[in-house]
Amino acid sequence: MFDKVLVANRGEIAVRVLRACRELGVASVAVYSEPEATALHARYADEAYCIGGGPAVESYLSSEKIIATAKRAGADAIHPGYGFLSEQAEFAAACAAAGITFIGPRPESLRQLGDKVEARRIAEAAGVLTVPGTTGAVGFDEAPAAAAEIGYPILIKAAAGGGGKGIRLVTEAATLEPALHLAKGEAEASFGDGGVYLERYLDPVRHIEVQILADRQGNVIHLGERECSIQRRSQKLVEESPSPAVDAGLRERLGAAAISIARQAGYENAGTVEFLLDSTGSFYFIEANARLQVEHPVTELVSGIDLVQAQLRIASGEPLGLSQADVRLTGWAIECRITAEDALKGFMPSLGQISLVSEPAGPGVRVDSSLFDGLEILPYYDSLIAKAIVWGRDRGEALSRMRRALAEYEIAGIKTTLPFHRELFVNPDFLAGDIETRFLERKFLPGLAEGADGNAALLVATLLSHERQRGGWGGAQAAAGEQRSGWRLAARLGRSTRGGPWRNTP
Amino acid sequence: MFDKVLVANRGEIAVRVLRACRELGVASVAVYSEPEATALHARYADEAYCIGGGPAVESYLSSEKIIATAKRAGADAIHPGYGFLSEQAEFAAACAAAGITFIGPRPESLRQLGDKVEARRIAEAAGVLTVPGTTGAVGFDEAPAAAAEIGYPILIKAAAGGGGKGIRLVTEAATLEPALHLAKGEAEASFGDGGVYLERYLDPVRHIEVQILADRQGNVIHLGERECSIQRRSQKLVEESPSPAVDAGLRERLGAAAISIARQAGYENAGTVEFLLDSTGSFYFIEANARLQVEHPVTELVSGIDLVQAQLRIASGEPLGLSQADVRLTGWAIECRITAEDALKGFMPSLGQISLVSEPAGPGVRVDSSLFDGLEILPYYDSLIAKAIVWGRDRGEALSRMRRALAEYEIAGIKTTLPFHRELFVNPDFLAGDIETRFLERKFLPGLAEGADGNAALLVATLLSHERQRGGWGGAQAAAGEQRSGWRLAARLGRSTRGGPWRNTP
Amino acid sequence: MAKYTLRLGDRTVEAELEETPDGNLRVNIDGVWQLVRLRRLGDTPRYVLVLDDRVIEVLAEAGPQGFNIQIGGRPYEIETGRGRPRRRGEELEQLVDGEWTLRAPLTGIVAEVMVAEGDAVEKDSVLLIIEAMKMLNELRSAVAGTVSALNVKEGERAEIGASLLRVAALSAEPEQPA
Amino acid sequence: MAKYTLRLGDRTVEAELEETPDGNLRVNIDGVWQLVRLRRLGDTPRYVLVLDDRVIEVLAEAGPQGFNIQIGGRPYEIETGRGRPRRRGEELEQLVDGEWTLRAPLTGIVAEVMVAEGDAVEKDSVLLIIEAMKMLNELRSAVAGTVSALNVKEGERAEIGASLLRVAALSAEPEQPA
Repeated sequence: MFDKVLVANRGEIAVRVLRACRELGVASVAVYSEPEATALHARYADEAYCIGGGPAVESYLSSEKIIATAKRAGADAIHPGYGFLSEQAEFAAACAAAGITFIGPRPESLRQLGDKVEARRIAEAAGVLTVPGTTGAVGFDEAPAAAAEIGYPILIKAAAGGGGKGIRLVTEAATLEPALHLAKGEAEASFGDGGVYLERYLDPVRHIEVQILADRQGNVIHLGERECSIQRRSQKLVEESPSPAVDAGLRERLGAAAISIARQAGYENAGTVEFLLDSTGSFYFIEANARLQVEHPVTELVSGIDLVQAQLRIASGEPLGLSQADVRLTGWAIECRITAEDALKGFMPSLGQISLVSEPAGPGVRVDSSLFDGLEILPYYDSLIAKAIVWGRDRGEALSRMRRALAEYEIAGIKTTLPFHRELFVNPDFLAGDIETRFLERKFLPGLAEGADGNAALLVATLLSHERQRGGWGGAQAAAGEQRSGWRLAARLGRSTRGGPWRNTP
Repeated sequence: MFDKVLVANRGEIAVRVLRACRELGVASVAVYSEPEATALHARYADEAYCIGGGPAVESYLSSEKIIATAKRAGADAIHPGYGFLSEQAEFAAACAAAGITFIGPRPESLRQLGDKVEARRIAEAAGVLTVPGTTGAVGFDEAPAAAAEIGYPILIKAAAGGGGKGIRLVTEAATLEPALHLAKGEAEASFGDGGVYLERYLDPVRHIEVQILADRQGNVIHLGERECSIQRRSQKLVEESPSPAVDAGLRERLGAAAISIARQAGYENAGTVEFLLDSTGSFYFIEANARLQVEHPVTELVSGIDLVQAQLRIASGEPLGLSQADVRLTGWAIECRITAEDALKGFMPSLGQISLVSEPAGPGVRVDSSLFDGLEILPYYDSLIAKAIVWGRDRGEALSRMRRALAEYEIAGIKTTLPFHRELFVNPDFLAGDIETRFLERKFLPGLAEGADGNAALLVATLLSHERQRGGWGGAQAAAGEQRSGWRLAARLGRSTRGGPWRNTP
Repeated sequence: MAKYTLRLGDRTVEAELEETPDGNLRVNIDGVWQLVRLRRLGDTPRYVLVLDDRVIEVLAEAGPQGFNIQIGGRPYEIETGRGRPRRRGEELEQLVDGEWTLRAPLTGIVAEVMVAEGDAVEKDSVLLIIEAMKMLNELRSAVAGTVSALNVKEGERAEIGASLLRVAALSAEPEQPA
Repeated sequence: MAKYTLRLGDRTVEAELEETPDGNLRVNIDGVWQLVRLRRLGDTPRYVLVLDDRVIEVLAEAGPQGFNIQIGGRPYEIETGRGRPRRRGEELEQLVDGEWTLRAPLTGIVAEVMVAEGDAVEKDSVLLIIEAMKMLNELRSAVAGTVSALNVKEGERAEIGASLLRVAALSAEPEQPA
């Protein structure tokens, strides 16, 4: 095992990896950007170094600064988390050149699987069906013809992508060019690479992915599937394992396909193979994610295997120590991604200071987050701020646990997607498992019924008005936040009662 | 299933039961004492009623008030939690007389098992060995002769007892009377019944208990054992499941013994059968706890069964729906009881306001608590304020998770047993599983090594002194708590730097 | 006795509050008097409202026009000012001297500026793109007219509410947003 | 430059603090100057100390003699007064005019009073029992002497630090507690 690991990430995933380091007794090093000096991941690590400005290109995407920090701190390995540098072959190669172990696949695997076109070739060589699409990245010139050949509707996807970033659905030729423009921009912003490719848009389908673990000794196992069909604009919002649509036989076929792709790619470490599953039970390879996934906890809860610890063990050369027959999947797990977006206002990003956070706990509930009272949500980074994950003996128990956990989750100071999740978990189609990737836009109309506690809110406002009048502003009984951030709240209140020219680009 | 359940308890266990109600979709009613109007359990329930003053006899022990409240709210069942009224046969009978289901065993079972002497007779009838002791409650007059006949050392135990309350070890005849005095006083305070009995003190032994579930249809299963040997003055501090000392064969024998006692008693609902296990593998029945245990979560984590939900299902007449063969115990779970006691000052009770609490989370960690910022710890109730529980694939993983969870757990404003637990989880004997009921006093010397962060603390104090001088007291930059509770902190600081005539009675 | 005018959505309420002889407070809303206790927990925005048969947890923060309240995960924005109820969106949508101002609806980085001063713009045409949390967000014009002022450059950070640019409108009133 | 005298356990430190030309703060403890930043998080007692190679979370609350600090779960009680360092336990143990005062070491309910005014007591004999959290706690005499005042009755609540009773001592000095 390593002596000291640098975690080249931030937010909840940096904390997740640091927790694994601490459990393994491995010393840890955090890096942080200037505005994140008080972040939980910086406090959690044994050492922490500021590596640059807020924008990720100045800090979390700076491979030079991160490797220099690892050398300064004497770290013998780097865990990249997800996003940022996690799938950059050049970074993995630079780590190796600096004598530092990159905790992930070999650079060659990253290069092959990171090129989504090459990845499809590997899948085909492994005997797995793929979705029809372009054989390489396309520019503005070639795109119209390529799209016509594949046939609309098509998807534009970032060649270097993942996580739903840089993906756009185009239903007709007329909207291809503007969509290409935005997709390339997002791909550039997210991955530092604006290359995109086109793919047939299958519909209706479920997004099903298989978690694999592969060691250096050539052992490859799978840990079952994850159902990730609850998506908004190709961003996953809810994931579960197992999938309501997968039985034991299909699970075996999916697992075998994922393992054969991993073997074909000479893959090492934890990875995910993504498929589209149609209603006939046929599945098509779409891409392989050569890193830890956001949604890895649902697999951890049903398999009992700590995937981050497994990553560290594999990267340090240890064999897996368990065969496919040792894998026992038990019960049902579900994850909700909580993001700093106002679910009641078109998922508009919501920045500001978290004045209070109180997270769910108790039986069957796990929270992976990096939230704390006083945290400032910054514009530079992904909007994911926390994950609520539950386990139950069956899907029904897991669903009721999640409903309970969502009711317990309290965040004040910013708007989040919690109201969306609370509504989703009472939707009959969702509860029945009757979902596909466009479920949200087709069957689920978010919108908040009027709250039943209006009278209680008016009572509270009366008492607070009275206290304010008697005690003056800022007294011990004044409403929280009056002194500290009145102006900022003012701005936000102003915003939240307006309509306007604003909308999220499709 | 019930429509509405009243939870006749407070603190973490009331919240635990309310969570189960919410997951089952059952409406819930809380009761609270006057100083607990802002308590989490009162806020968590759908309805909440104030039933009397702070002392438990005026509120949580008032069977009349609780039954009247259940009637007023239209509750069709009462869950008693643990402690308070949970094992009082008269209360269970009064519920039945009022047409309300008591979620627990039948009154006759409570009466039989609550009388520890009668319980031993049942165990003997079931063919299980018992610890030698008096055949009934003893008074000051009979005690010396009875103790002499059993042979010192002896234990004085509350006949109505449980939870380590009212238990005293007496090693010689000279200290019998004062110990009897204190034990009877505590028994009276805890259970409203000062009756005590005497028992041979076996040494060295492990405290091993077996969780059982029994339905109205006569199905009885066990969910494996819990190791509860980490005790201080007969109060359990740490529990785990399985026990490092129990193999599959012994587990089967323990389980069979527990089931046969439950059958002999015509037992229904969740219960625990406690044994002492000696180094030869022989075990002796000590008592049966006819209620949910504090440490039930470790069994939940290894069995996957929600014991509180199971209690509600059984009490509403549903059959268990699983046989012994369906029970699959997986991995290892450990619980630490966090109490409001100053572990560094002889476990002296620590009252006051919690100014900040931040609880551990992430993989494999569960917290059952009712803590929140601003909670006032009151003198009227048990000192248990929270439970940290972890699950791991094996004992090693569980231990490292607990070490990590304890490091994450932050409580400011009062003193707790967290420092004790942090030290215990690096003790080699404990880590090796080499424990018995007197391990703490024999092998573990609590005491805190000097912290390594003295310089950092001095830097902080310098900066805070500077801010205070510049900004005056109470400015935005002043240290937390200066205005609000300076006088109270003053008192506590004064106390925590003193020695004195104080000591906890043995 | 004190009186307070409160607005929640379309509902306007005159609340009366008075102290009872035994020192408690009671509040009259819509003709119903209720004994109420409100306690703040520590230094947090969390309050507890104690009623006869229920204890309600409340998150409450002050705003310029009143209080921002959450109960059971639902928001209740209550205005306590004494003036006439504002029409929603009024301040930000209205034209001032025939000019419409585009304000940043969120804090972010100006990723792209599509127009220059003097450019003619149609209603609903894209003026700027702001990047926040890796998402590109298009800001569109609420009016047709001419860009009369441009206050930001690409790469700059724009704070929520900041004036980004102004458009001299062709028509006197913008249409209501959807 | 500002100077502060701090005491942590047996250690007394003269800390110097000054602003650097670029507006940061540096602190000199034991001859070592260090650039430091301290930030409070929200309205909580949680602070973050940012050093060059480490970010340290600190829980800090004010006390009458300084600050009560927790780092990594360990307590550091720092006195910031300017007077001579106090001997531990001094205030509570000393005799005043030959009388020793028993103060409540915790808040609880007086469960039993074993003595009456005028009773002779031995050193270490039990005077009172206080019940808190269902545990009975014996309070013993630090001196031999006569009970000169009894301020509580059974069933009463005793606040921490409250004077419970006084004993007129036979000897002039109590022994040091264990």
